[in-house]
Amino acid sequence: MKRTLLRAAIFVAVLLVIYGLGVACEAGFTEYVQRIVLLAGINVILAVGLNLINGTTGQFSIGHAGFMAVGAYGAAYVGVQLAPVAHRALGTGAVSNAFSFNLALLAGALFAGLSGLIVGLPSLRLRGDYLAVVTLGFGEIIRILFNNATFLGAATGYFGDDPSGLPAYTTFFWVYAWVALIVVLIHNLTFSQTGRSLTAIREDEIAAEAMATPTTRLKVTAFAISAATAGIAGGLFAHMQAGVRPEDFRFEKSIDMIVMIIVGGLGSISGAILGGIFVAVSLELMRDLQQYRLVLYALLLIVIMIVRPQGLLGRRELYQLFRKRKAGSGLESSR
Amino acid sequence: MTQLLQQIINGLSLGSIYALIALGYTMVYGILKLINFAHGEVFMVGAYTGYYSAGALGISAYEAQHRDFPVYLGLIVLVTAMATAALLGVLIELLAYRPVRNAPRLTPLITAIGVSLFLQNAGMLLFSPNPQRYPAILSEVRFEFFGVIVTNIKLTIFVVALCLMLGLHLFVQKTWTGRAMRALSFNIDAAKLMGIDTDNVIRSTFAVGSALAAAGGILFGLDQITINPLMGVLTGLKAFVAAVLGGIGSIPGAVVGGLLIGLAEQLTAGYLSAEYRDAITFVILILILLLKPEGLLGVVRVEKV
Amino acid sequence: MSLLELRGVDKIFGGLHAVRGVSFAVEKGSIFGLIGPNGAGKTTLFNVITGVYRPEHGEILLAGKDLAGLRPARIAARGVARTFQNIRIFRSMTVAENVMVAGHHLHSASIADAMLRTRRYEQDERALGKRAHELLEIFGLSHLAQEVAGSLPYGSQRRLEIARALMLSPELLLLDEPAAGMNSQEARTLNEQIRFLRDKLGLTVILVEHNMAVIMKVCETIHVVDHGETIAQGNPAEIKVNPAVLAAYLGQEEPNNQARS
Amino acid sequence: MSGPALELSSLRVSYGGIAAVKDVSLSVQRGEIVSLIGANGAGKSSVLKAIVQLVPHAAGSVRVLGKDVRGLASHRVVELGVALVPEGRAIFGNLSVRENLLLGAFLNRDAAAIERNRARSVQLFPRLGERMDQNAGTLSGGEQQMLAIARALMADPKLILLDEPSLGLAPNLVTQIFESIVEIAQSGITILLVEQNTRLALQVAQRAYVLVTGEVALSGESAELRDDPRIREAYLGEAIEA
Amino acid sequence: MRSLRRTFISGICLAAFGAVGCKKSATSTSAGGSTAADRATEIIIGHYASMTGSTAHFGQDTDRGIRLALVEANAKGGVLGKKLRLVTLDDRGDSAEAANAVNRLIDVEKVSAVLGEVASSLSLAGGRVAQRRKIPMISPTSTNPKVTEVGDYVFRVCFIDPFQGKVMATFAHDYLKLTKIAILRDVKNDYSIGLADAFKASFLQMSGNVVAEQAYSQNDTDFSAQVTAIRGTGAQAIFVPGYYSEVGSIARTAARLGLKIPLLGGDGWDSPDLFTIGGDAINGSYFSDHFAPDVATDKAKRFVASFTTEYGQAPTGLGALGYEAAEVLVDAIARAGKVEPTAIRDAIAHTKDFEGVTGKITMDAHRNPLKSAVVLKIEGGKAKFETSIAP
Repeated sequence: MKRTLLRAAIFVAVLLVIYGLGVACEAGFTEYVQRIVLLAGINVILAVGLNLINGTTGQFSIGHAGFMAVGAYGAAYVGVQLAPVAHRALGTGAVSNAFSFNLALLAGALFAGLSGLIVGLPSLRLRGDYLAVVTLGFGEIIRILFNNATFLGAATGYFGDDPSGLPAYTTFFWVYAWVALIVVLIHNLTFSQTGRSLTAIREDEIAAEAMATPTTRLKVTAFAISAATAGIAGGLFAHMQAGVRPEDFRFEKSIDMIVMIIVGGLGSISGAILGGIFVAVSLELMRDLQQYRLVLYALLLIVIMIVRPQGLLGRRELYQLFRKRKAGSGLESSR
Repeated sequence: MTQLLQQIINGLSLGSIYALIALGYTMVYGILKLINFAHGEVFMVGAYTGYYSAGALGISAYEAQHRDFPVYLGLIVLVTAMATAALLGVLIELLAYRPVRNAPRLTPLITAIGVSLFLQNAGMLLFSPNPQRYPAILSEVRFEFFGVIVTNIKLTIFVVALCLMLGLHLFVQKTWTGRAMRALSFNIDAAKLMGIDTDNVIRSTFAVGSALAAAGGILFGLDQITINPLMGVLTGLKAFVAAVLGGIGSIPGAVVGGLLIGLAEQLTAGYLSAEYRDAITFVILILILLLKPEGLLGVVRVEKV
Repeated sequence: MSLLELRGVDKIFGGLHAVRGVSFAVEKGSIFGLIGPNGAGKTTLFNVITGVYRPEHGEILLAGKDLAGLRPARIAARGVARTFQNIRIFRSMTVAENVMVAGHHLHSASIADAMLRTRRYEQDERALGKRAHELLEIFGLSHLAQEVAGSLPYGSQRRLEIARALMLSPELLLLDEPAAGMNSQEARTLNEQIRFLRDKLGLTVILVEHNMAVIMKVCETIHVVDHGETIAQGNPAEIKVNPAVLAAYLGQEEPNNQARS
Repeated sequence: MSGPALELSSLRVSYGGIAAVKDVSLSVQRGEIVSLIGANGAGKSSVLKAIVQLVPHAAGSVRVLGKDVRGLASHRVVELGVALVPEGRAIFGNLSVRENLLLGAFLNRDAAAIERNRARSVQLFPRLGERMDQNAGTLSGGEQQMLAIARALMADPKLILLDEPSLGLAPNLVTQIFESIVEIAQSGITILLVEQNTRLALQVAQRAYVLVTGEVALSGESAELRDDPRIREAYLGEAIEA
Repeated sequence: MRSLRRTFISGICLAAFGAVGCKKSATSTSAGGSTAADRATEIIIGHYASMTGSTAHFGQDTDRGIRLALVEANAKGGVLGKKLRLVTLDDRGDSAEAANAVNRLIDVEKVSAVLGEVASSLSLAGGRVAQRRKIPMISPTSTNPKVTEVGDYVFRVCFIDPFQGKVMATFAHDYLKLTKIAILRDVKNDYSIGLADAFKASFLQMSGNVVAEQAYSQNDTDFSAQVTAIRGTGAQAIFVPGYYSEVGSIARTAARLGLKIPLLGGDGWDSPDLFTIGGDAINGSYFSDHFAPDVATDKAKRFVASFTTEYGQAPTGLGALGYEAAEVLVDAIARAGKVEPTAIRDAIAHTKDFEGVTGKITMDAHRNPLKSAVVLKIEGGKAKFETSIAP
């Protein structure tokens, strides 16, 4: 009982801190900076989720933008359908909005998770680069489907029925509440028996099988969780943008996600967090380079892979960086 | 019926271009187990080299006077483009892939994506993002058989693609370098034991694959009328799918795969909807990887435990 | 009933008949040696038993039940644990984590439990950690529990692999050349440990080994294969003098050579 | 050109920090057949791989035909006149027998030499002659071994390193192959033979080294070693004596 | 230790890279934040556009037109005694980046008004920001009716889809007397989809027949499947409401496959590239546009001339509309009398009979321009006035 109370207290405290930071952010920063802060949060969710399969499990997805799209469209559509119901039941206040928004996000995550399951079940038999290409293919197919779905606005995108678009529910508070929740959940998962098994699959799938690890089930589960996480990010994104359009989920978006996790270090949650922030900020810093921006961005990607393929943190977490390292630790040399 | 035949002819000509590009993917993958994502961009650079070298050889004057561009100049354009692309391919290998050759397998994959992005955007800077009309290196002549139209350009595509593929076949079967390539793709250490300079052979592989892609680029320009700096993205992916479909590492496989993808795409666009012409390629990719991952003409390899 | 029985197992790779009609039975609680020259098909047999390869013909019965068609993870869950010829530990994980990976049956908490760190999860995790440390203790690795496994010396990696296999609480343990790369002192210790597994933990052990000192000392029954086929089976004393075995190992006399005494 | 064909001193080879070869010194004189024997995992193959630099050595030196090979690319070592017939044959299964032989002559493209060496191969292994245009992957194990040896001869090497030529072969084939090894040596080619079939190895070699866990435990004339009980010990352990 | 050091070094590399990014931006002529002193002497106009990515040519075209208009205005002494400065930010065709860019224009560059985007969906994303921040925005070329519905700060200077669709339907039905038409639309392009839908609705209403509907995607290069499919339907014309970049190829493909019927299109066709790519094949086709070059006003002729001098090639329709949007804005600022967003907004809303390069512009209550359309016929590599249609 004491434990539960303590946890509840921490939970409330964290929410209060996030709320406070949100207020401070709105007071202290321009809308422009606030947007970058929100995007960084969404990126962090994407990166932490993608890292679960690309980093921890060693299964490579380069089509994750597709799952983000499913989540974004799902949350947008459900949100629009749900809002009048919520209004009738709970009035038009913040409670009603929060209710329908978060329910919509969960719905988006559910759709994305399901599509992750559908993609993952057959394709996770494949390894390495073949799996990567298949995920790329699925990502493109998903985008093409949305591009042709007239009830979701086809190429123009889906904006709900109001000309000003979807309600801008995505605030600092909600983004970072979700960031905190997802980081904690994924962290807990990574450092658990399941996480150990996923790492074992990455290290040596045959040995993992021999240790009775249900590799296929775990891989598919990780894939679905990762897709669902991308779905949450998509839902937040949709409600920040006030709309979704298929072109926002091109292959480039998947590449951005890859950059996020390799900058920080494949397999490291804190690395993914740093990477998510890095991509949001660096793309912004380079914005007025105009035509030269993406050339530099691509060069950056190549240079990182050559100079430091394990990323900034490698597989370590930030807090492990300052811990005394064991003699001859093989962390760095292992691949 | 006429329509079906027409679609098939169009599909086969598109497919021969895919096949030429797919050869590069399959050769590199066969030896390095690397999906050379930048190959599509090499194809693009090849097409642009053709564009600019034809311009340098004064093609606009011929066009203005409605005169045919001389065949020998056309061949010079082809050779220039192939040589430039070969050089580019070798450079990419040297600067971007060699440093990560011994890294885990996905590192070069990401590097390759980086190179691909780099070349796309550099292409936009250098060549402008506007689509360019491809110069009439070959003046168009049309033949009609019972309503089915075949142009000399389509015929040229078949002939050039066929010649290059035969040339490649002979090269791989009959020359020392070709044999060395096949040896490398089977067992790289054993190849070293034969005294083969493996770095050199890998370089040659990139050069040959890139040159074929450049030829594909020129044929593509002739056939498709316009080129743009992003032309390599989807075309490259489709050619890669063609290589996988045929059985990656297999040269005849790449040809068969290329033709099939071209056909599938054209028939989907003609009879289902062009909206799904790109999707069908990926559907084929997914199906083949799930059902017969070694491809139509590929060989199964047992994993050693 | 024998714990494990192979009946007429065939395994073919392309044109290579790697295992041809091999049959044997391993009694519960015995230490069973499987030997033969390099390339004789011993490791292939291990892979067939553990489900990594699917045999073309034949039956594999564990306590009377057919294992045919089961995936390796299912076979492992039924109590068949193994080590690998070329060590396959999870190199970037710690020693303790390596062992804990194999403890699924001790861990009933769901993924949701893990994510929410429920009491049930923590109980399971503690039980798992405790068991892992007991096993590491047995193999003298407990002081290395937090080391990264890939940094361990060779001999310790071998022992870690056995400890990890035991985490499955198996009935049958397949050891693939556990003494490879060990010096004679280490090999002697290994002997004792294998006996300990059988005597104290009640395991049945199948041992593939080139180090005859180990094989002859610990095995009750030895099965000899060559070119994928059974050439002999018997106790160590019989195997030592079996002419077919000697021929397979030390090489056949050239017919025209009478030099050897 | 004088001195030993091959000279290793204090060779050490390690994989990821684990030493497979700890300290091996040996030499092979020109024209000799020398065997390197020892149980599985003793480090024999690693020694051969280090000689042609397929794996770099961590310490010690390797002199092949008088030249220090440290840091050379493998194909450069091969150019010095050494050929390795690797364990498991490593023939090119996607190429025909003829093409495999041609690849053996990669450094020696003189048409006359190729034809002469090919003829020698057929004379040594008549079965290869019958299978010249067959895909090498379809050969039986013994034929593949023959092909691997024949391929190594195509470059007119001065030194051949053979890694377990008897591996997985039926006894009559083993006999045949060892006969040809003797024949090759008689033509003046130096041979270092890694073999687990001790009896055969000692029969054909003048001298032998016995490797135990990465170190030379025993060495000497084959005739002496043949009756040395310690050889058996290295293989069958104390068991034989007990 | 070694790896710690490497971590550190890589960190520095990344930081240095970021710094290069910053430094470049500080020295860049077009952007980098403006000081209060700047604002005393300058009026800053923002433009967000796809300068990279698959629609980069549209963004770059438009940007040239805008830039030219501001250069010319500055040459005449600027507005209200201040010089105009353009800040262009790239959005790589991504809606999140478009919204970022507009926010940055407002917060960092302190612009007084915003121009952009080409794609309607991106104008929607950016327009919502401009609306919320109460900064006037004029989209040069977004034709989807929804764009200006975002709010009272969002304007446009181009046709809306229903208008132009109806113009071409009327032209096809009443002027060319066609009854069977095939439609070939770009499904990746909301402009093309919107125009095709509008055309189809109007044409069906006039009891015409749409005998085939085919699709392609922007940056496609192969159209033979679609043309082959249309070939068998007996269509008398193909309505291709796409951009010049693909239309030229489509015309050539049709000619190559022996399909000799005219193509019909909208203002997206307007580019010299149409003639270079389409060649002879495009002769005899018709498209609707804002003005006819052969009967153009002096102002339009001057624009074409100075654009050609400046950039070495004739303007596209996108360039012309970019120029027009910038001019409407400059005119509004002058009429507002002060550089204050709300005042500028009001002035734009009251634009009446403004003599633009593409014709007279009057903003209606829905912030869409009332413009007349002309239909041009392509002959001998030139577009010539055919008729004007009042729908």
